[in-house]
Amino acid sequence: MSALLELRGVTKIFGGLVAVEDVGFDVVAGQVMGLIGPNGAGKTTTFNLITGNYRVSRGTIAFEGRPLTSLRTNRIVRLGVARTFQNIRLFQQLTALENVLAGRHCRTSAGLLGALLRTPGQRREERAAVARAIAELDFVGLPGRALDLAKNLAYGDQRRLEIARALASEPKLLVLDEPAGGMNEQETDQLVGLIGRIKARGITVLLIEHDMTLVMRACDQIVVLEYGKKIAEGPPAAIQRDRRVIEAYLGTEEAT
Amino acid sequence: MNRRLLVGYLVAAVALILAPRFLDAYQVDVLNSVGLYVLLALSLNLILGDAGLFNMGQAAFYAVGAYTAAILNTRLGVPMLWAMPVSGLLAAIFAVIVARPVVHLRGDYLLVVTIGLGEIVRIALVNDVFGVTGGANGIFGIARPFLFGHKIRTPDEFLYLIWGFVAVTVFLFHRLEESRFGRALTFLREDAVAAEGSGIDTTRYRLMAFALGAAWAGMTGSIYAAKMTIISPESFSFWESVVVFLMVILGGSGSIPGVMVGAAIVVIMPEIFRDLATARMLVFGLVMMVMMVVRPQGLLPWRAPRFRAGDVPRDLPRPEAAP
Amino acid sequence: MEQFAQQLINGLAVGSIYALIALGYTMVYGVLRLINFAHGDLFTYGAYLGMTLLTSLALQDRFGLAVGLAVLALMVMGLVALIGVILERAAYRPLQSSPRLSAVVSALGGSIFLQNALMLIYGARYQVYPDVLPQATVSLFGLPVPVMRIAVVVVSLAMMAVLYLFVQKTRTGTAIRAAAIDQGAARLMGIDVNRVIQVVFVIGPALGGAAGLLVGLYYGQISFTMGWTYGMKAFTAAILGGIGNIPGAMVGGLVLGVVEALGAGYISIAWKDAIAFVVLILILIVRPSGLLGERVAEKV
Amino acid sequence: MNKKMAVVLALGLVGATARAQETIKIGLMAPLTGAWASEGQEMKRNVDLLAEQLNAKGGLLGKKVEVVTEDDGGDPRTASLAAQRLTTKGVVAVIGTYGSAVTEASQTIFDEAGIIQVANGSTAVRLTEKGLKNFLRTCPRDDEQGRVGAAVVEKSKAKKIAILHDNSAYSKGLADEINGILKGKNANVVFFDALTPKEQDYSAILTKLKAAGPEVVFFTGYYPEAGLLLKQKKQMGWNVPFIGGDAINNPDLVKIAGKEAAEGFQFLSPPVPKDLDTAEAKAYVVAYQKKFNEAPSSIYGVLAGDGFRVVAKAIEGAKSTKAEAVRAYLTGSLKAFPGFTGKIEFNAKGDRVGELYRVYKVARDGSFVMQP
Repeated sequence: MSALLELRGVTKIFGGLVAVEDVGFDVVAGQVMGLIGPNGAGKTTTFNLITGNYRVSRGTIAFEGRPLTSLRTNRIVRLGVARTFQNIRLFQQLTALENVLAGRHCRTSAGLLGALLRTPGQRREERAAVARAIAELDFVGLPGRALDLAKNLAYGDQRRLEIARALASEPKLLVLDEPAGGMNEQETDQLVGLIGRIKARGITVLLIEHDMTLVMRACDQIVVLEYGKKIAEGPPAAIQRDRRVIEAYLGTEEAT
Repeated sequence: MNRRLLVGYLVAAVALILAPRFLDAYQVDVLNSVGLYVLLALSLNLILGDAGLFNMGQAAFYAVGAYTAAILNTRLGVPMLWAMPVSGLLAAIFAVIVARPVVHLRGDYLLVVTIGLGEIVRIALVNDVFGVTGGANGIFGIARPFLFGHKIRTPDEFLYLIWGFVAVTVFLFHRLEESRFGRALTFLREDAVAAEGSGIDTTRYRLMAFALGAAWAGMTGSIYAAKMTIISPESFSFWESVVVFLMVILGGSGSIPGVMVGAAIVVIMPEIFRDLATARMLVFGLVMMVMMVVRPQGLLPWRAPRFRAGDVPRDLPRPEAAP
Repeated sequence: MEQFAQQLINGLAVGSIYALIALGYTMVYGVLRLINFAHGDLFTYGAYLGMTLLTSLALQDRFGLAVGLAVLALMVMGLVALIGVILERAAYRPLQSSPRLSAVVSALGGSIFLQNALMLIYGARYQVYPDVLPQATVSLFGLPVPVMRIAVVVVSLAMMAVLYLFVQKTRTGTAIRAAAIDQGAARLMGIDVNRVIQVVFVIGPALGGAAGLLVGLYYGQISFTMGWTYGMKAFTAAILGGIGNIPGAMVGGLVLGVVEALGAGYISIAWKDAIAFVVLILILIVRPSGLLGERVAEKV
Repeated sequence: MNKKMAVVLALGLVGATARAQETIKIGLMAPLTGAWASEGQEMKRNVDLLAEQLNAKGGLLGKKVEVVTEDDGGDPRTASLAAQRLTTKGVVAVIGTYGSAVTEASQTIFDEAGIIQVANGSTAVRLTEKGLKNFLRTCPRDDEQGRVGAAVVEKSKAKKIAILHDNSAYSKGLADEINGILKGKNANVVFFDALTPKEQDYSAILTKLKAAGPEVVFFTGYYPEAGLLLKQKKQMGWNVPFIGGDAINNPDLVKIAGKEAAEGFQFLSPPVPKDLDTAEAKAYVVAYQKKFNEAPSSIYGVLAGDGFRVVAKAIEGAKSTKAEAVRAYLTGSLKAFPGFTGKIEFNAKGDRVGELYRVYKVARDGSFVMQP
C-alpha cells in the first residue's frame, strides 16, 4: 500500500483568516477516502488546494511523489487528478456528450492544423473520443442521454454527468465534492454503487460528503477536519467511536 | 454541416458571383466593404463569440496586418498577396505578446485593456513608431495585388478576391468550430473554471484564440491595404474596434452566419440611409437599439449543433473492460 | 519642482471631471453589470442643456452668480437624469434578462442616436458658453492658479462626498450597495431592484450632467462629440479604480488625470494617452480588480 | 382609373428621365457627419447656394446644374464608398473633400472613372505629385504655407521658437515644413510636440510649453484647440505670442477664446471673401448672409464654393462636360479667375498658382484683420 496523494503541513490563509491549518494525510492507492467535517471546516478549501484552484500558503501536496503545489489545475488533471464541484459546474448550455468530451480533452491531442485540415489521424481520434465519452455516460448511468443539454438533466443526473466528465480524463485519483448533494435516497444508493465500480476500475477516490451513511458505506478511510485542522483519521468504525469527532461533528450533525 | 445553412451559403455564393452583372460599381464596392467587415467580424468572433473574451481592440491587429503588408510592399517590393501570410503571422505574434500578461483579467477589465491596446497601437502609428509607419500620413502608393498574373484593380475584381477569402474563412472556421479546438474555446466561454478543472489549459486557449483571431484580422488588414492603396492611422481607430464588436453581438455572438449578417447590416444600413444625409447616423443608432431590444440574442444566434443522433455510436465496450 | 506641482494641479482638475463621470459608469455597472456607453453622451447633454438654459433664462443675472448657477445645476441635473431614466426604460430594461453584451450594443446605439440628435438640434459647429465666471487667479503654494480651477475641483469633490454619504448612510444607498453585491440576494431580501436601477439611472446621469455643465462653464467650448472622449477616459478611470466601486471611481479619475498630466509634462505630450493606458495595464496586471476593487479569489 | 394612373405615372417617369438628361450633375463629397461635420455642412451650404444662383441665371450650357452630395463621414473608408457611389451617379466633376487622407482615398477612384475632382481642404503636398490627370485643388499646399509660416516666425525676431501640432496629417505636415525651414536657417526650435485634439484641458501642455521658454509659439492645428489654448494661456497669465495656420480661420475661434485672449493672435489664411475688393466676392457675402443669417465661417467651405465656380466656368468655357476638355480648360485657359479667395489659376499639376496666403491678426473687437 503506497500513498498516491500526500498532504504535509498544508496551510491556507485568506487575508488574515486561516482556512486550513497544518493538515496532513495520505490517500492510499485503490482506496476510497472520505473527508468530513462540519460546515466551514475547510474541506472544500483543501480540495481546491489539491486541484490547484487555490495556491497553498504553506506545506506540500504531492501526487505519486510529485509536488503539485506550483502546478496549474489543468496540469494536475493531466497528471491524473480529476474533480467534481460542490455546486455543479457543468457546461449547462452544452450536451452531455460535449461535457464529457471536455474531460477527454487532455487525453487527446489534435491541434489547430488537424482541425483545419481534418487529417485522418484527427478523425480517428475524434471518433475514439466520442466513443469513450458515450461509454463513460453509460458507466455512470446516463445511457441514451448523450444529446440532452446538461441544463435539462435532473439534479442527480447532473452530478453523475460531472463524474463522467471527470472519469473521461482517465484519472488515477477522483476528487468528489459532495457527490450526493441534492440526491434522494435511491440516487444515493446508486451513487454508492457507482463509487464501488469506480474503485473497481482501480481509481482512487477522495470525497467530501455530509451524508454519513454514504460515507460510512463507501469509504475505506476517513479524515475529519474541524476549524481547518485535522482532528481524526482512521477507518469508518474507528471514526464513529472517536470522542472528539462525536463532540465536534457527529454530535451536531446527527442532532439536526 | 446543416443542410439549410449549406443552401444559404450556396445561394449567397451564387448571388455574389453574379452580383457584378446586376450591380453598379458603388454597390459592388459596398459588398466589398461588407466582405472586409465580415472577415473582421469573423476574426473577432473567434475571440469574443467563441472564447468569450471581451476584446474591444480588434483594430490593433487589423492595423498590424495592414501596416506589415504596406511596409513590406512599399519598402521591399513584396507583392501584396505574398505579404498576406506574413501580416497574419506578425499580427498573431503581436497578439500573443500583448495578450499574455492580461489575458487572465475578468471580462470588463479585459475589455478596457484591449481598448487601451488599440489606442496605444494607434498612437504609436500616429507618432511614426520605428520611423516606418509614416505617422499621421500613413503609407501610400501600395501596389495592387496580382492573382495568377492578373492585376486586381476594379471593384468587381476585388469582389472575387475578398469574397473568395471569405469563403475559405467560413469553411475553415466551421471546421474549427466542430473540432477539439473549437470545443475547448466553447468550454472556456461557458465556464473557465470548469474548463480548467476538466483539464483544459485555459490560458493557452485564450492566447490561441487571440492569436488566431489576430492572424485573420491581420490578413484582412493586408487586403484592406491592397484595396485602398493608402492606409493611415485613422482607419484603425477605437471606433473601428467598436463597430466590429457591434457586428458580432448584433448578428449573434458565436454564430458564423449570424456574425456575417451582423457585419452586412452594420455596413449596409448607413449606406441605405444615405439619402437622409445628416440624419443618417441618427436613424442608424435608433435602428440598432430597436434591433437589440427585439432580438436580444442577436439577429441570427444560430449555432450548428456539434453532434446529432447519427454521430452517437452504440454497442461499445464498457470501460470496466478497458485496462 | 514648480512644474511638478503645477502639473499635479492640472491633473487633479481634469481628474475630478473624469471622476464625476466615472461615478455614473461605476454605479450603473455595479447594479446592472452594464457598461453604459451612452453615459458620455449624457455628459454632453448636460453641457448643451446648461448652455441653453444659461443663455435663455439668465438666472445668474436674476439671482446672482452663485445662486443662479446652483439653480441651473439642479435643473440640468434633473433634465439629464430624466433622459437617463428614459434611456434605461427604452434601451436597457427590455434587455435585463438577455446576454450582457446585448445591452452594450443597445447602449452604443443609444450613444450614436443621442449624439446625432444633438448635432441635428444644435448643428455640428462647436458651441460656446457665455462668459459668466470671474477670471481671478489665486496663489496656491506660490503657484498662480485660476480660482475657477479650484472651484471645479471643490465642486466635484463635494458632489462625490455627498454621493458617498448618501450611499453609505441612507436606506436607498444601502439598497444600491446590496444590489451591487448580489442582485438575486437583494431581491430575496425584499429590495425592489428595479427601483434601485432607476435611482442609479437618476444619480449617474445627474452627476454626468453636472460634469458637463462644469466643463461647459469652465472651458467654455463644447461639441456634440465631446462625450465620446470624456466617456472613454471616465470609463477607463472607473475600471482603474475597480468598477462597481464608488470610491474607486473617484480615485481612478484623479489618478488617471494626474498620470496624464505628468505623462504629458515629463515624457511626451503626443504619447500622453498611450502612457496613461500603459499605466492602466500595469496597474491591472498587479491588481487585476483595480485600485480599490476587492481581490476576490474566484469562488469554486 | 388604374389605367389613367399608370399613364400619369409613366409620363411622370419619362418626364423625370427627360429632365434628368437636361441637367449637368456636379458631385460634392463632404463630411456631413462625424468629427468634421461642421466643415462638411458648411461646404454644402456654399455649393448649394452657388448652384442655386447659377441655375437662377440659366444654368450651364442651357442646362440646369444639379448638385449630388455624398457624405464621406470624414473617414477614408466611407470616403472610398462615397466616391464609388458618385461615379455611378453620372457626375461630370466632383468638389471635395476635406482632409488629405480622406481625399486621397477617393483620388484614384475618380481618376480611374475619368471624373474631374477639385479638392478644397486637402493640403498634403503629395496629392498633386502623383501625376493624376483629373485632380485639382483650390486650397494651397502645405509647403507653401510652411514657407509663409516660417517667414512670419522669422519676422517676429523670436530667438526661441516652439512648434505645436495635433498629429493630424495636415497639422503634422505643416509643422514639419516649418520646422525644416527654420532648422535650415539655424533657428532655435526649443519645443516640438503634439497635443491630442478634441480635448478641453490643455493646461498640462501649456505648462510644459511655458517651461521651455519660447518667445513665439506656432500652432499648426485647428481652431477649437487654438481657441482653448489661447484662453487657457491667458488664464495662466502667460502672454507669449501665438501664430497659427489656415485651419484656424474660423470666427468661432474668438468665441471660444474670448476676445481678450484672442487679441493679437496671428494666423495664415487665403483671403476671405470680405477682404477681396471684387464685386463677385462682395455680392456673395451679401447673398450668403441673406440666406444663412451669418457670414461664411469656414474658409474651406468658401474654397469648395470656388471649386464649384471654376468647374462651372470650365464647362462653360470648354462648351463640354468631358473630363479632358474641362481639365484642359482649367490648367490651360483659366487665367486670373476672380475667386472668392483671390485670383485662381492652376498649374499643370493641378495646384493653384501664386502666393495665396495672407497674414491675419485678431483685433481687439475680435474681428480678423488682414495684414498688409
